[in-house]
Amino acid sequence: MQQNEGMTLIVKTVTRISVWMILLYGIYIIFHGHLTPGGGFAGGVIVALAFLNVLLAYGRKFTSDWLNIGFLHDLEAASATLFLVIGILGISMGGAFLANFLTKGELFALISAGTILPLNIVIGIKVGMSLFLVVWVLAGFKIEKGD
Amino acid sequence: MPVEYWLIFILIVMIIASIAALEMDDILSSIVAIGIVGLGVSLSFLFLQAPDLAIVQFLFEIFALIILVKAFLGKDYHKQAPSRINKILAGLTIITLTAIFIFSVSVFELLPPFGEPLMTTAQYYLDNGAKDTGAANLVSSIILDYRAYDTLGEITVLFTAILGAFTILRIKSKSKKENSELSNATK
Amino acid sequence: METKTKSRIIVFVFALVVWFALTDIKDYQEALIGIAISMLISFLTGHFLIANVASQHLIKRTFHFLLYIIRFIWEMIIANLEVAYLVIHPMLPIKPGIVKIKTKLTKDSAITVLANSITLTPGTLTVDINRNKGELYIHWINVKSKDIDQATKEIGERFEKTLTEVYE
Amino acid sequence: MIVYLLCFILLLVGLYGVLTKRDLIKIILSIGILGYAVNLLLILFAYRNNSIYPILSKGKEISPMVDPLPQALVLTSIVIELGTTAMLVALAVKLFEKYNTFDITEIRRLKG
Repeated sequence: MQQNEGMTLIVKTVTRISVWMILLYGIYIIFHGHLTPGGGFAGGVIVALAFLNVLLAYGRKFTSDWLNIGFLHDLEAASATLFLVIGILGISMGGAFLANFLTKGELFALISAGTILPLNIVIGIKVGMSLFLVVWVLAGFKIEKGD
Repeated sequence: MPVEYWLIFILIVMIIASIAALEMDDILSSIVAIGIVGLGVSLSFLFLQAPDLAIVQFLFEIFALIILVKAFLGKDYHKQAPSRINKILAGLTIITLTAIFIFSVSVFELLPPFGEPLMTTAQYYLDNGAKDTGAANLVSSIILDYRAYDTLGEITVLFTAILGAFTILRIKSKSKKENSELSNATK
Repeated sequence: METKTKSRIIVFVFALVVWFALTDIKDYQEALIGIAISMLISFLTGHFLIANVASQHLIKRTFHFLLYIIRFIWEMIIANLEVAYLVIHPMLPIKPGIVKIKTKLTKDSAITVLANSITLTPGTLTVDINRNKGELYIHWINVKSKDIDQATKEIGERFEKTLTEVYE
Repeated sequence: MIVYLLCFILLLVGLYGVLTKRDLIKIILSIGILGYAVNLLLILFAYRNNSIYPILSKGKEISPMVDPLPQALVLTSIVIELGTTAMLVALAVKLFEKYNTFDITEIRRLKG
């Protein structure tokens, strides 16, 4: 944490203290998408912003030491496939593509509403990873002065 | 105070902010003004009883701000003085758009008044949504259960857009490649 | 124990507390998923929280931190009155400028708290930090002296003594 | 009715920006304004007087709710807008790298 890349000391220290809170709130929003406002889209953006917080405050080198960027690429591609897998499981078990084949549970419980919860998680991973990676690529893109 | 008056106030602020965003010379001021418009949309969603959308719109605003600042700030940006023909074209466009607005007033008069919706098909979702899917959030039950195909298409579009952005940024421009080859040769 | 492991455990406990504040504690499903998520978060971001271990005892540090908060509120009231006097005065006797002050603090979080305290008190504002030399650049609404030691005495030392007890 | 008209004015402001501005950043911002106006118009059509948000909560009696279907559609649309904005920004940055300007008339002139 000694390199000069990134922002000033104040931003770095506040990021260090607050990044777990942002991540926890994003995951909370994803997991309660079927009970309260929010869901996979909103929670995914919050997760992406938590990672971006570290990227903007500490710079690229620190972030690439912390996260495995190649793995995030794989995760992003895999989540789109997982959505399809859940849809095809719906054909075999519920009779239609993306049918809600899991148990409905009781209203207002966390594990309820069948496939809505897994789909929310898949969408959260998808949205979060892709938005983080876009800014990652944009931040690494340096324009060299043409002549 | 009824919802309608609040919305009129927010919309007027948004129109002023969007005109300011388009006409200001400084690029950072434009981006901040666009932020005002987006937060106005988010606030209107809260007044219109759509908390899901308000959250997503708010986050969208933060994210768009980061992308725009990261991409456009620090580039040497030259403001070109508008030429004569551009001024004439802008004037013509304003006249045409005003004409469109005046003619469209009569179309909007055909609509039902604010607060009495046109669409009634969604009554089924309101009545049976919780029983059919077991989710308390009916918006979530629509996007991921009744209309999950839409979400599948949406994920595909997002995937393609992000992939497109990656590909565009990874392509090395022709001149730069030649330059690097030249510099390698000289080494 | 290694610092990173200690930091991870602290983040795990904090995350669990926040999760139970957000949800219903009596529900066993929420509790199980909360534990799993807290473990994930402490695995991902846990090692950020603590950069270096403090030498003082925890209870002593907490006591000094409470003292610091009282001190800070008192300084804030005084600074508020001073700035209010400057604003009400018809001649507006301000003399804005940027001064450099020194600090003896070495820990990251101590310097951050000092800089934020200086920013929060009206009239002074931290502009930049030179970490290696231990210098802070302050924008001051009414510059009383340009000398580094004198300015340090006026701005920094109010907070620094208590902060040394808390963090060093 | 006046709310609909104001929202339509916002849409026309966005259209004006797309049609007359010469510089790529302003065009991207105008496309954003167009998106905001369309989303807001859809949700305005869905609002019903004296009704609450379409989320059930524990121990609350059933009362009239607003139409959830346009909300679901607009939620999808906002996220797609985010993706397209990222794509447009990437294109603009790439064009700047190649031509060293954001002016579209210049870009048209400097071919190759």
